[in-house]
Amino acid sequence: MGRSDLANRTEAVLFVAEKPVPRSELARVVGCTPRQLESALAELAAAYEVSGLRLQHANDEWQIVTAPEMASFVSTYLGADRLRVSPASLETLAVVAYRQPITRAEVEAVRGVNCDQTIYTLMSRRLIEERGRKETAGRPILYGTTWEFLECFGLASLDQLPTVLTPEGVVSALPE
Amino acid sequence: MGRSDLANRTEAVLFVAEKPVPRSELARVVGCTPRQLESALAELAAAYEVSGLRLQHANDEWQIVTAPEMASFVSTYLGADRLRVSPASLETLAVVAYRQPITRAEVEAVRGVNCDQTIYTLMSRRLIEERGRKETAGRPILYGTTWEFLECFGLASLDQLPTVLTPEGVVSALPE
Amino acid sequence: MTIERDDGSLVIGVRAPHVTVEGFEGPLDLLLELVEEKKLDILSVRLGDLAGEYLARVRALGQLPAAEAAAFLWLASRLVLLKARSLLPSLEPVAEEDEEVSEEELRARLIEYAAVKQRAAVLGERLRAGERAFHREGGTVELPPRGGDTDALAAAWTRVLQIALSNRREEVTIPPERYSVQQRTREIEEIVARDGSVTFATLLGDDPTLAFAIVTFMSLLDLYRRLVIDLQQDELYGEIRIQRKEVTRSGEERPGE
Repeated sequence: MGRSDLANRTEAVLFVAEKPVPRSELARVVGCTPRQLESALAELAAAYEVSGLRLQHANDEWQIVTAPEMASFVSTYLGADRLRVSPASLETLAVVAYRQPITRAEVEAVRGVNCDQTIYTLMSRRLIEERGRKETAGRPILYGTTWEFLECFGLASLDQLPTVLTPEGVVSALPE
Repeated sequence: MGRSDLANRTEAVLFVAEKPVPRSELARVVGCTPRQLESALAELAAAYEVSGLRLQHANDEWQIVTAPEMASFVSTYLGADRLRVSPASLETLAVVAYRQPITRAEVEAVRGVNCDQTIYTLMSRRLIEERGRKETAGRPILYGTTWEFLECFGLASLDQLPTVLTPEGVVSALPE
Repeated sequence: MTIERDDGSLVIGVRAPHVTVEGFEGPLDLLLELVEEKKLDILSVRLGDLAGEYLARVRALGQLPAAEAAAFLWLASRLVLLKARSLLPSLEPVAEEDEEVSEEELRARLIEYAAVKQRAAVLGERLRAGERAFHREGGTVELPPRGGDTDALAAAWTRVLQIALSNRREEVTIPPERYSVQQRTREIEEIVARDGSVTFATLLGDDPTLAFAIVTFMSLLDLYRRLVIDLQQDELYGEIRIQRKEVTRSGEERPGE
């Protein structure tokens, strides 16, 4: 009763995705035709029937979610801590908080890694938001922290962000 | 061949967790004894064998990750860059991984060269981390590998470190 | 010659700083290569017999940074000693018992290092294969509840800065610093002329590089030789004070003038 390799590829990609993935993108990423993908998705959905997860879709965008029956345990866990942010998201949040307004490319230049996902996470938790466009080539989106960010961290204003002692030369030498 | 409800609860909680979850917390959240949890985790791990996911653990903290064989598809989706480590850093990493926790001086004794730079590099990549102090003169810092190390090398746990054939009698006779 | 640096970039014709000397990761690496090159059994070869070849290779390494040279030569001297002892069994060096010179000790270190190299190779192979795992960043919480930790935020920022800094460090290939003894001598001469005296520690500064320390030291020797300064140390390991030499009225202490 082994699963097909395609179903497993699809599962792995959907697992790390933080947002619903359009079927066309999914097919491109796992390297198959839309029709093949359809059967892989059906296979996954069937396998999940007996698991703690479910395959969910809307507008042909797909996502793995927890099974509704597990909701009470999930909320026990999520409620146990207060704010839950992964270390990676926290780093992106820190960059945005201390250097706002800032574009995604600038955040990536500072962190040295791709920040697509963490920015999405922070947006979806309303910790950061769009702040217009930067007037440079491509007019990239500028991000800044939200009202909820202040509330969540118990700050009356951005001035209250803890100051971080750093060798000034280093900070100012960072790529703008 | 349905799965146990406990395994499914555990799966749902681990799915939403953004960081490794200690076993004790997991047991509390899904409402079972540590022993029951152990068999639920074993059940999950076995079920994942044929899937695109894996159960990873270190220091009795658990997390669901993608199967290493699916790395290329996940990387394509995430736009993740391949991690590169220089040969020198790899040697230091090998010493730390197989002999942890270990001090810098001990690493240097094994490699026979100064390891300042490589330890710094590995720390900044979060492949190794501080693990307290050794209770000897000067209380030197002890280093060990991180959760990221397991992920980067696709190891479900430290038990899976590749074994290398060596004249063990001689190696184990070394002064610690 | 191409080297893959830690930041993933390829550096052509340049060696990573502090790490590799002429292709060897250190004295043990060179010794191990000799053993493997000659297809010798690591368990039974007499390490002392490799002394000659080891030295020849060290000589051929050409420019060695002082710190690395010391390490290579230290091992070479051990090998020569082992060799000498095997030729002259009566040769009993003084107080060698608790030093790290026994053949067994060296062999054990070499074997462990060989294991480390293999392990590093296996790990590197895994890395190249790229079969890594990914965790899930995402979450299901919509509204952030209160209680975020501002210190954690500050700590994350500090961490980012450090990483950014380290990345930059690796990007920049720092040209080897050059201090000329002449220039340093002039600097010290000016300091002494102005202040009368200065301590050796002050001249070295907080975190001197080896090259800077050596150049400073040589400059002092030169100034002392030329009777420009006096050196004074009150106790063993104590502070070394550098003083301007009192110019004698007659000038008779200045030969050649």
